Amino acid sequence: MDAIILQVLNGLEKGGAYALIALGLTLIFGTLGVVNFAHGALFMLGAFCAVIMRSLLTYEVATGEVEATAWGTEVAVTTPYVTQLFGEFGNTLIDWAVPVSILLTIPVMLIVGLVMERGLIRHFYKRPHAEQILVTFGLAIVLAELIKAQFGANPIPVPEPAALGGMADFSGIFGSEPGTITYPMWRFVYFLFSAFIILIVFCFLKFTTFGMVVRAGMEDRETVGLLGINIGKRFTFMFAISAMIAGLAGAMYTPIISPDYNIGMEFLVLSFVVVVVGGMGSLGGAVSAGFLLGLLQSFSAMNEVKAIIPGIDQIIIYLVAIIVLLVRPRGLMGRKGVMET
Amino acid sequence: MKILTHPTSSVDSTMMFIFVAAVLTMPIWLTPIGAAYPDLMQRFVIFGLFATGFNILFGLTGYLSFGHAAFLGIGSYTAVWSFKLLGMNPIPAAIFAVTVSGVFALVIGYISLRRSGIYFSILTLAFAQMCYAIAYSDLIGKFLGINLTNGETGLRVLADDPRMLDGVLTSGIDTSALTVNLFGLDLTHTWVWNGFQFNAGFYFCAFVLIIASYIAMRIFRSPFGLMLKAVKTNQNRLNYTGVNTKPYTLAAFVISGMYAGLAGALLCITDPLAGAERMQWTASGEVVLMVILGGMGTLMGPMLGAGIIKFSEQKFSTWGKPELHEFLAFIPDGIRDTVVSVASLFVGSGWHLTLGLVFMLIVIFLPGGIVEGGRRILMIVTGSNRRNRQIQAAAQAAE
Amino acid sequence: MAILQVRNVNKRFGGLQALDDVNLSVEQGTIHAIIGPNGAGKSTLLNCFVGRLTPDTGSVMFNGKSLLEISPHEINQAGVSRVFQTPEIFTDLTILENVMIPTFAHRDGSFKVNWWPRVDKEAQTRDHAMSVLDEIGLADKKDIVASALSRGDKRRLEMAMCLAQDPKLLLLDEPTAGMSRADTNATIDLLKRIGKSRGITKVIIEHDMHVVFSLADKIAVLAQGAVIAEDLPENIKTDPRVKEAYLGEEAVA
Amino acid sequence: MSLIKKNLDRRGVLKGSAAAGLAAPMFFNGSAWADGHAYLNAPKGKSVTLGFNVPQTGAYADEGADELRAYKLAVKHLNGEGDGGMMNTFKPSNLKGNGVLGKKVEFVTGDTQTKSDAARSSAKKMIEADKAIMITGGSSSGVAIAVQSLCQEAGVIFMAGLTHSNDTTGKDRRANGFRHFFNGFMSGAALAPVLENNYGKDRKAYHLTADYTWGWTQEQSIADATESKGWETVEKVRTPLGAGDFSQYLTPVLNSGADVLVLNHYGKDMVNSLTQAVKFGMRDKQVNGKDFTIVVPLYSRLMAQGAGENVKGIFGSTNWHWSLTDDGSKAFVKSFGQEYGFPPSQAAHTCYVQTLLYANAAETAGTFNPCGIVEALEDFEFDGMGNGPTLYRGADHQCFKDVLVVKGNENPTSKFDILEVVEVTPAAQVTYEPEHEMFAGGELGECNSGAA
Repeated sequence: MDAIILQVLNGLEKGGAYALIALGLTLIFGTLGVVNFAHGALFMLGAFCAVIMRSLLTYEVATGEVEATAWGTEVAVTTPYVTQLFGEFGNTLIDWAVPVSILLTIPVMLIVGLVMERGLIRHFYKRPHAEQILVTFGLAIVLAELIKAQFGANPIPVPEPAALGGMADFSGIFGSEPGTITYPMWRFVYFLFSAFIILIVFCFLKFTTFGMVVRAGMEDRETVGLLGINIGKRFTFMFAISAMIAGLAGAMYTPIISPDYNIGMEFLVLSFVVVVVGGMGSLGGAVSAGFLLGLLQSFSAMNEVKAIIPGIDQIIIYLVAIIVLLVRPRGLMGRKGVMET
Repeated sequence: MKILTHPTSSVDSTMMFIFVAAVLTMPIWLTPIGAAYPDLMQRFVIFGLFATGFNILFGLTGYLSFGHAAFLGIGSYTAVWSFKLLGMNPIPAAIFAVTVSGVFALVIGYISLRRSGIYFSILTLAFAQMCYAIAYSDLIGKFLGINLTNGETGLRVLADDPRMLDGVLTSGIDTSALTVNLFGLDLTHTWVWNGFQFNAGFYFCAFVLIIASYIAMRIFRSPFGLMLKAVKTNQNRLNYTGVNTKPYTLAAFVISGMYAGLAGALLCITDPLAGAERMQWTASGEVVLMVILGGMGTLMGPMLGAGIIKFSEQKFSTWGKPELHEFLAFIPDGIRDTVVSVASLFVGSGWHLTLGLVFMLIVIFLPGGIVEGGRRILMIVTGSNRRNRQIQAAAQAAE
Repeated sequence: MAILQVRNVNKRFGGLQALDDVNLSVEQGTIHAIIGPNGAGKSTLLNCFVGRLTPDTGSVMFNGKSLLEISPHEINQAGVSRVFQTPEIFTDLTILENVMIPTFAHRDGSFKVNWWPRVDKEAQTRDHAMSVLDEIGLADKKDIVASALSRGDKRRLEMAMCLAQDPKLLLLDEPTAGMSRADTNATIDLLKRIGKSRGITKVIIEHDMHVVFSLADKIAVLAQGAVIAEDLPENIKTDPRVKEAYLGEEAVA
Repeated sequence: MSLIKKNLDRRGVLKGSAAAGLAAPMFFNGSAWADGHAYLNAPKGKSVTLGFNVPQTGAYADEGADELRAYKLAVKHLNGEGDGGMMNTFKPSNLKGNGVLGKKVEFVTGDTQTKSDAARSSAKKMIEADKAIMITGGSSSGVAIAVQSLCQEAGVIFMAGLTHSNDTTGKDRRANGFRHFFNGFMSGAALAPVLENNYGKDRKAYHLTADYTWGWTQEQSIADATESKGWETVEKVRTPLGAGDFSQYLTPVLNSGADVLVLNHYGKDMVNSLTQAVKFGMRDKQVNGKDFTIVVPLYSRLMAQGAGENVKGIFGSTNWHWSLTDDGSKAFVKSFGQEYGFPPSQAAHTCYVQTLLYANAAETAGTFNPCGIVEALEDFEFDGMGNGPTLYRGADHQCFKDVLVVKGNENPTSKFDILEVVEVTPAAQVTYEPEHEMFAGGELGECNSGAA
């Protein structure tokens, strides 16, 4: 029983990441009708915002002493500049680097989204999907390679804050004796964080006029345009928001998987499967599909399940996508007729 | 310029003749640009075949399959299994590869074609990734208890494989060497004639490509091809003109799947190892780029696109700082180092950056592809562009 | 003999009774118009003929064969061609190709992997297509890509594509919608001309009374999904129920 | 302590050798091949070209870059430039520092992309277009096996780079292929005693294994070695290569009753699975009354940086480490440090040594002919290359030398010394018979000089 609860927690944490990415992707595809293969790269850029924030905070300053090394070149002994500047608060700042990096991620990702939409995506609204896929696929490779040129190919560890690190004991909640159901605190924090972001996005779309226009845009772009609403400006802002969502998902995920230049590509195919399973252009669908696939992926990795069908954990995602696309093409919560040809 | 859009049969046969001559003399005219070694030429021809096949589906019917590399992989695995069981002869390997990939294309196509547009692309992408995962960790092999794809190391012919027909067909020839031979003619053999390398494996692939291109040309110019073009422009009208579009698109999908299987087989005929990486979705993306770079829906475009992509891939990945210093020798020493250090970002270990940029630049600036670009330049040069516009203007005025 | 028989066709969408016990019969070789105010159910009825909609009850028999529950290409192979409200043609292909495709479809059936012969060597098909284009008056523009045509020419091309298949029944969904007066008259003459020479039965769904009364041999009037009158044009003019349905003088002018 | 392993049951008549019918004598007086037998890519003119096939893109790009640095350093030393590095300490050496056989050493590079078919294609290019006489490099066993069989068919020598799978010199061994790097069996044999005295006899091990050739053989080697010490293997679970998030594979470990987690992962997989395992609190858990421990059989110091301080106190094994104090290692570390400003990785070390060994074999045999090289390298004993006395065993072309058991450094002073050597297991303890059942099923076959 504990194993199942643990896998549920795993599924929720994974689902949180998938839901956030799919949410951003559906917003773009729902409103702009653009198939953005560079969405995974936005997740990676967010992750590297956290890496940059951490390296900024841990910027080392020479303390005057010099230390010889076995391989002959002198290396100066250093301490982080921040601690020199703020003393103890500096160390806590370093410890809380990942949550602090949100302050860097939001502006950076908004700008990235803006530049990407104005610079490139805008010219591709009317172009066929094949060309949209290829140009954004090229962009994803370019972004990944630039990061690799700057940060190298190895994963870069970004530790989570000590207070939110370590293991949380969930045994009490599930009524079994303490110590049996323990789960990394940060992964649960990540799930809460993603739920919080999803909530904000839904409230934003539900209760603000801007959100209403966007939702109308998702229903029928032409008519909204005909109503004299400058849909262009809205689209740019929508793209920036979805870039920010993906970036935040990436930044907070760094303690879970040490980011490297290829992390964007790994999430790319998956994010499209989640969007399609959820139903193109449906926000609720993307979120529920994200959590569904996260849970399925976790359960399929249980040894009992793998005993029945070996290797099911490696193809479960694609199997679900194929079954959903055939049985219920508009996805879990997509609207009838949307992209149902 | 009707000649370019609707060439008559005589124009076609001259084009075909030029194409055959160009392919057969590749070892000669490729030497100046340093691409005349067997491995690269084989890749030009094999990926040209793969792109030509893919173009029949994507170029004619407009259906974008993002998983065609799966059939390439299936063709490779079938070919190596044919080597292992029947012997190192390429003919049965090619035939089995085409049939097996055709069957897979039929099943995957039948299911995927129930949807269209981006749904169809994602469906084929999901199928291909599933095939890749199954091949990469040999899931079916584990299930059946045999070493079906040999996982990440790749499937190879081993000394103790049965190879039943080997002794029979090539009597008297030492069959212990695990190299592919066409009834005794060892395909890895290269004749060198004053500096040009004429490789037997390359000419086998070239021969297959020429036949396949001729078939593709016939398809393009036939009523069947016309129906495929009609599917692309207006499926609804075509249905109401009494044509059942489902079997046509499925036929195009299966034919392009078989071309991909054949290309996969040729990959193994020239190098008997079937690796799972060739089925990755990035390989499917590359073939789409080849067709778009060359010219979607044109006959020779995909071949051109394949050549350019494979050439730049090979060249960029092997250049390093020394080569850059050579090329940029004309820049004065002072700034050459900085230029070289920047340029080295794009070559050697950074060649993927160039590949990504090439992806973007082609789609942004040359969506019609090279052949389309060439056609437009030819039109401007011959001034016929003006005549065409006059006819259209006249038609407009009559409204 | 009635070539097309519609018997007690009903269709209900939730609360709305779109088609209310519709009965029609169209004589061989005649031009039968279906008119009625907006929302009378004309398009719903047409959709039943072309396989896009299956009525709750009733039958639609064409030449003894039911048009229900079969796919569009089977309907066409049965001899029913259709002209859309906005002309549906193969915009990327040339005019000649646009007409050769229906000719091939008529000859080879709904599917044939006919990959070896060359299109430009198919003399018999090309001549047939050219003769239809001559009749329609587009022969001189045979090599122009269809997207470059004017709206009138596009309509004529669509007509040519239908004629190329020698259909027994031609369904026209508001053929003159959005056309200038000159084009409308040209279309009327065209319909009259091909009507006599080929004896094709035609069912026209139309708003424009000028078109209806200059073409139709028989008129059926639809209101709220029910056929309120089916008679010769002159009787329809004076029929009180039609006037009441239309509540307007213009209908009876 | 020399390890002379007389191996008189040579593989019968060397094809086309002058001394027809006689097994070539063991001592060398210039190989029978020196008299100008034709062979593929025989270097004409004043230079000889070597092919360096390393991963420049993909997950192992940084390790590939380190290998390339070592290769360039080796070429510099062979051509007599630089401080000579390990050429000064390598004995017995015929290297003179004037290139090889008087020809200046040049090289071409290729990108394996850590994919078997891309690696073969770039190797074929170097053989066909650049006329490389030898191919070397690589960071994964799948690539090594694929390129080794290609070099065998093409007729050039393959000096393996970093490949730890038993199969490379086991069931997939080839006459033209040589491996200096140690393998899974040696890791198991070296680690088992150390694990036993540190963690005791009755432990329950849970294996998480990367699903490819290295993973399978590594899992089997460690399982057999630990079972011989009384450990019980609870579960062997296969994880997809490059999985990224391992949480769904780690939670079953928590309540499986196991008290040791063996991570048969390498490179990025090792970084992710180890970091996540530590974050699942497995380091400070008590099971069956014992502290839960983690073992990473094969360490890569270069990649371990990605795991940060999660490696602290975790046992593993490596082929070489820059902190060794023998004069060979010190010379190499100084030479590499001066050239590039940081210490070399074990991948760099094995590639550097392989290049020198190849060059020395050519000098000994008096020719670049692959069959001459094979003959010169088989049963070649040497020292001063950072691993102590080493034997290049002729029966399976595998080097037998001391193996290092390492542990995550409790307080590293820089990102270079995250590992510390805790024990040097003597070669005798890790040596196995050529036909050992974990290496059976392969046979070298005949050397191929590509002369056909």
